[in-house]
Amino acid sequence: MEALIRWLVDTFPPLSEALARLIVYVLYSGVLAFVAPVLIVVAYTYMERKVLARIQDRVGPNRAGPLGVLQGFADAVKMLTKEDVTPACADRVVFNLAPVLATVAAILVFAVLPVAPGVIGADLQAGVLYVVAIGALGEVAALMAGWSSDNKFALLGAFRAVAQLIAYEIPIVLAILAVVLAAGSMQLGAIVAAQDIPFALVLPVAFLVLLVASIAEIGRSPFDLLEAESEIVAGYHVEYSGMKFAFFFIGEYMHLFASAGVITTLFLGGWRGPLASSDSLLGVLLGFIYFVVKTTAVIWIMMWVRGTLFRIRIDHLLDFAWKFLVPLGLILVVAVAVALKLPAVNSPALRWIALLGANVIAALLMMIVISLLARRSRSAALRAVAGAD
Amino acid sequence: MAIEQALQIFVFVILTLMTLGGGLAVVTSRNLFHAALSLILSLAGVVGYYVLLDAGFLAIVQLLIYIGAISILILFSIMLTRGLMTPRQVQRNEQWWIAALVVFLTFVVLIVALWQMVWPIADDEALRTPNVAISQLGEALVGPYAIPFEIISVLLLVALVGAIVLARETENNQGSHAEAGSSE
Amino acid sequence: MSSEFAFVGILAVFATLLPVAGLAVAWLVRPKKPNPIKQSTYECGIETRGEAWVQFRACYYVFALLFVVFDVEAAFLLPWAVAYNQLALYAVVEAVIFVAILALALVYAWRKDALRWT
Amino acid sequence: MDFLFSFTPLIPLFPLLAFAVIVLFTYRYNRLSSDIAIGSIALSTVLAWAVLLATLLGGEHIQVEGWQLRVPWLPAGTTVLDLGFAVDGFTAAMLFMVPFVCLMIFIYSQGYMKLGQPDQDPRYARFFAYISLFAAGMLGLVVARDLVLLFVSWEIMGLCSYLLIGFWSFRKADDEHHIDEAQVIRARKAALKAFITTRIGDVLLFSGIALLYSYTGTVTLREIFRPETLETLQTISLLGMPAVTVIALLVFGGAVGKSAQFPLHVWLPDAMEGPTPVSALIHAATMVAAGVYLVARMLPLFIAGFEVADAPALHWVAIVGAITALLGATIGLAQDDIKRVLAYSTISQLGYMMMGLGLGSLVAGIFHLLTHAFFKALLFLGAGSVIHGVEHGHHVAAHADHVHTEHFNPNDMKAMGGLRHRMPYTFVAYLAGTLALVGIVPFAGFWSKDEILAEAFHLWRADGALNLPFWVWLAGTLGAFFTALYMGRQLGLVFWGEPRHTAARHAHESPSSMTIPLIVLALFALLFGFVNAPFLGSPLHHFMGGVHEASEVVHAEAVPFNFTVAAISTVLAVAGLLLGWLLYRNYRPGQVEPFQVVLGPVFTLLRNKYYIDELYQQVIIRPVVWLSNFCFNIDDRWIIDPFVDLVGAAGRVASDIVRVLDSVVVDRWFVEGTAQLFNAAGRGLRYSETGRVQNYLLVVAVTILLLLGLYLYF
Amino acid sequence: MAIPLSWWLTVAAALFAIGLYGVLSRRNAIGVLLGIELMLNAANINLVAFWRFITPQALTGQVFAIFVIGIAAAEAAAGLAIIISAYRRRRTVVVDELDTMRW
Repeated sequence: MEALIRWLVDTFPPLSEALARLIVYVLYSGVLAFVAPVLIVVAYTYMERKVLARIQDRVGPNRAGPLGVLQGFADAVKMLTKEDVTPACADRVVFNLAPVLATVAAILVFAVLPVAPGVIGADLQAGVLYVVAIGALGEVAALMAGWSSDNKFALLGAFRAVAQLIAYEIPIVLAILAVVLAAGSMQLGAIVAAQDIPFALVLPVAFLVLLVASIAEIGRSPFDLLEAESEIVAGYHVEYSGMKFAFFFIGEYMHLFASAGVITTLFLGGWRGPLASSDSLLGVLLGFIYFVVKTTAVIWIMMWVRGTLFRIRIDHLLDFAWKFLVPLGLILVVAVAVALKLPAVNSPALRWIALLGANVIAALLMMIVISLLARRSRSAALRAVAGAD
Repeated sequence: MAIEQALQIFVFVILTLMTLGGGLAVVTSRNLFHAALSLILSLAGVVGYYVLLDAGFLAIVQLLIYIGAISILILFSIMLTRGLMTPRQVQRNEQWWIAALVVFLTFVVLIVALWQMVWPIADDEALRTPNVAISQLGEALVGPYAIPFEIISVLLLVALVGAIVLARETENNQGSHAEAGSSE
Repeated sequence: MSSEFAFVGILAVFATLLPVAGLAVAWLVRPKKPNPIKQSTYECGIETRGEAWVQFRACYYVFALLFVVFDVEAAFLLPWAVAYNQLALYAVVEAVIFVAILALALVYAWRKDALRWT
Repeated sequence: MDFLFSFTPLIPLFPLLAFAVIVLFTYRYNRLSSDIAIGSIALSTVLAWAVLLATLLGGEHIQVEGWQLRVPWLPAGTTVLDLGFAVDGFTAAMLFMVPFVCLMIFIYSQGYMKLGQPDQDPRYARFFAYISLFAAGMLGLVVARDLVLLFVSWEIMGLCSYLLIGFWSFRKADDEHHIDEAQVIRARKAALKAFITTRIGDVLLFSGIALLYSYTGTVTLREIFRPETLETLQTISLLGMPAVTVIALLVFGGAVGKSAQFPLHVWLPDAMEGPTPVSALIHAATMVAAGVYLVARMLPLFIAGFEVADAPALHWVAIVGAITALLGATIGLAQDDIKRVLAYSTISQLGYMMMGLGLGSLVAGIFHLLTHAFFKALLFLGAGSVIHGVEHGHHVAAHADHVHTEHFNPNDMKAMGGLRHRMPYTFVAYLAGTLALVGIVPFAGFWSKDEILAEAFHLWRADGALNLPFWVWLAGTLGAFFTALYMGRQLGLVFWGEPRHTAARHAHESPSSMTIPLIVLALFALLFGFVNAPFLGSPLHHFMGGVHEASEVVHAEAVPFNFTVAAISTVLAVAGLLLGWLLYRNYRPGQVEPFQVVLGPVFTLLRNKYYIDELYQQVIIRPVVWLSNFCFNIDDRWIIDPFVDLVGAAGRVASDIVRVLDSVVVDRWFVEGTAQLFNAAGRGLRYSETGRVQNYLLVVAVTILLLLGLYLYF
Repeated sequence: MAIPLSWWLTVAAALFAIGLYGVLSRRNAIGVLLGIELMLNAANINLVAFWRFITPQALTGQVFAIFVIGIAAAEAAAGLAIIISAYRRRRTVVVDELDTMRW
């Protein structure tokens, strides 16, 4: 980004540095706000359908355009032309505002993602925290939607959705905390730079926690209770139709890509690859390609998970978050902190081993605790049964 | 630099509109849900303020905690304590005009005090480089401010326990309430 | 400092433009034939009865509470995490105590069965 | 040499230790305590003689300067009083006599108190404790370097004399020892009398010391006798006389009290109530001698006075000495009690010593004191064994005829007689003592008495006028005659003639522990005279005389042997002795006393001791008693009681007033009034509690507003 | 830096006044709570403004602000819990009706 600005200033002398910066920012945000969503939605809906189909041993969309690639655009046109019905006593303002907020929240995450070497919207000092904070806006949007549609089920759905989102935001924060501990900074750019060894290998447990929590945060697959067809009527956006529903849909997919992007940045080393470097245009392009490939891989994993796992009940879902992921996160953070401070740790290699060890220990500890609890609850259940008859 | 300042002033004006407008909405709006949402709007404005005041981390923390957690809590409690769409009630109690008067006077007095006071503005050089690195902040939190750091955790624990006791205690009432609700 | 956020601001502006434009286009394009039936709240076909009543669950509020508590904890722990390398051993102890106390909160909620989803 | 001197502080210490040990630990084991007492005094004697040896060897320097040790012990204000011990020729001489005599008496009293026999004195150990303390006091006095230690030991001796005189006063009547109730009362009265009269003397002595200290600022004798301090004393005038004379008189007053000189002699005869060894020890050898020793020690003071004043203290000493000598001798003639005769004899002999000192001759006085100590102790112990034997005889008689005769006084000479056959050792020793006392040529008494008379004669001869020395000489020779007279009477009554009483008939010799000391003392009484015999060059004179060389006031060199004086005194002595002996040789019970025939009314006068006791009774004791009654009345009846009652009444009245005030004013107005006030206020304020939170908040906001406004305004 | 300190203080004062009015005049308990939140934010703005203009180098301003936010969170949690339990008990959240503490 800086290189681009400098290039601009050199080529167009009348431009002052600030003005050049402004132009570059406008261009990049334009791309992010307009081009990226469309591309992402189209591409990844197609991909999703194809992957699911493959998993369910069927072909998937192949009618619209060669190999069905244009399926996304077909959906888009359909959405545009559908009639948009607003319930009579709905709270019109809030009702309309909800989808906007949902989309904005999803897009804003990209501001911080280091898409390519040197190319990053705003490398905030507290980038990671920004990502989490923006995620919180999604809940507000859900509540607004649920409340304004004056529909009992919508409200109930909104409550459940928010409960789930809240429950899984904490593990995300704790996983990110572990990463920040290891990386020593919150700037995403710095984290990418710190990942000589991708953190996935250094902090495997944190990686898994983040992956699972992100899936739940997006509201997909095993945790897709929100808009599951067979559940309570597609969650809080039951009263939405037409383009508003489309934007919820776009929001969801943007959120999917954003989360995947975050995961790749934090754990897979973002744009780092064999030749990626910010000095040459080629290097930048290579970096970008690496970033997209990795993100797609993560998304593929999510789709794969969606295809295979069954849906989890709401109370199991919440218990899983509060009684397993959050304690695990806490233990993880403590373990990483202690591991880093061990006297012997001085060379990077040793740090890696220490952190790996910490993660393993944390996992084992959690396994033991869970098994104990499980056995106790099982015996309690048996006693109850024995008692009953 | 002129553009820079003009831009800042412009942004300041917008943010002020957001904050004060939101505030007024919070105070006057009939529908409580709208009040809560305008509160969120006002808090977002405050986030912008912090950005303008070069307190980046603070802005994000405000965003995260206030908008992310507290407003959710408020929205939850609003929805939990009132039936959906209760009929419009006049939101102002009978003593509102006294309050208005007193508030206005307080505001006037505060403004006069502000304008009279000569604030020891730091010298220009310091003003220019305000940014405080987050690691410094971290060291401060654990170093000199270790005790408040621990106390805040205790405070949160206490608040949580208290809230749970109050909320949970309603568990058995809830049971009765549910019947009451359904029996109506 | 604020320059970074400038981009966020600009992106926010453009981000809002996207749905607004989309909706505007949709508003223009889509057919508008409102009729009372369509506009009634969708109740899987069953007529709605009484206000939208929600069964008050204590656990909703408790979850929100826990979320607030852990959110604040994260906000406090992050600067500590950032400055972690420069800090001496005492920092670890303090943070561990901090996390322990808040874990206590979770344990309390857990023991008190407040987390149970009735 | 110096090593030997370092023993001096130990000399008084041993008896003191013995006293402490006996009193604290061994008072139940009689034999052990007596052995301790005797052991300690024996040790002191050995040490004393070693010191004596050291002074002898030390030669001239030691005899004059003397050795001294300073031990700072009593911080008194700015000056630190230091306890000091000093030994010079004079002290050495005393150190020779005092411990030795004490030793003899201790051994004697072991027998006297009937150790081990059935009727052993129940308070045996206590007796030895007291006499050990007394010995410590006496020795302390002798070696004292400063007036403080001197006065302390002086007081100890006073205390011991009181305790010992009154030794038989605590006896319970039922005790098998046949001391009757009358005896107990007499003993108690005598002890009290002795203590008070000596106490009068002590007061004078103490005021003298106090004056001395106030003027000279020191208490050490050596500093006091430095010429320049004496000059200052002479110059200061006090009560119209030069200070030195006043002080000297006061000190002499103390000596009079202690050595029973003329005005204060009444206590000594009564002191005979005590056990005989006590009489011997205290009222013959040491204590009474202490007064003389004091005057001798303070002689430079008297001499300084002699130069200045016209009626110097020294003259008074001589005059009082003379009067006492004559008084003692004459009363001695008419006494029946064997110990009282000896008591009056002691008084007269002390008079002689005072006369010797009064003439300024230290050596004469002290020499007589030393010799007198020996033969008077011997006489007393002899009397003691006589009484002991008579008592024993009385017991034997009483048991034999199982009849308890009416009360029998063992001391009464009239009841004795013909004891020379029954108690031969005692008789021989008693005879030696008498010869020495009377002053027959080869014996001690002659040399020392003659020394004094020669001194007087020489002084009288020097200036020819009928001045004081002449009267002194005259009194001395008359005294000598009377002494011989009453000693002859006593011999005749006690030893010659037929036993006039059954007890005397059964009397028999005392046990060896009593007779041995008699024999030893007898030897000393006889041979000690040669210590200062002129023909040997009066070695004592050289030995002690040096002490006063420094003052060169009075001719110090020995007076040449005056043949005429010696002749006159010897003739008178022999005549008196024979006359007494012949008159009383075969005195039959109930026969009229020969002296009475000769003297007639004078004899009754003498028998009643010139009625001096009665005089004192009327003149002093009666008014004092009256005065105390009078003061008591004033105190109790007319001043204090009424005053107390007055205060009580006032208190009662005041409390009534307060009660009235309290009930009316306080209860009615203040208490109820305030209660009502608060009640009303409470009701008034109640309405402000609306219960609505926002009202309170409004009030809060208003107050904040007001505060801010105020802040801005100022 | 374009905006001088006094502007910030004015805005904060205005927000404070609005919050105060909300607290004093809202009938609904949660409305009162919203007012309190506003007042807290106004205070926070002042805090940060003072930090920025008077002691930019020192950390106290920001640390204070963070603590204030933390405490506000705890306060909101507790306050809302009270309101909810009051609602369970009294079936109302209107402040005027919750006046059992009167004489």
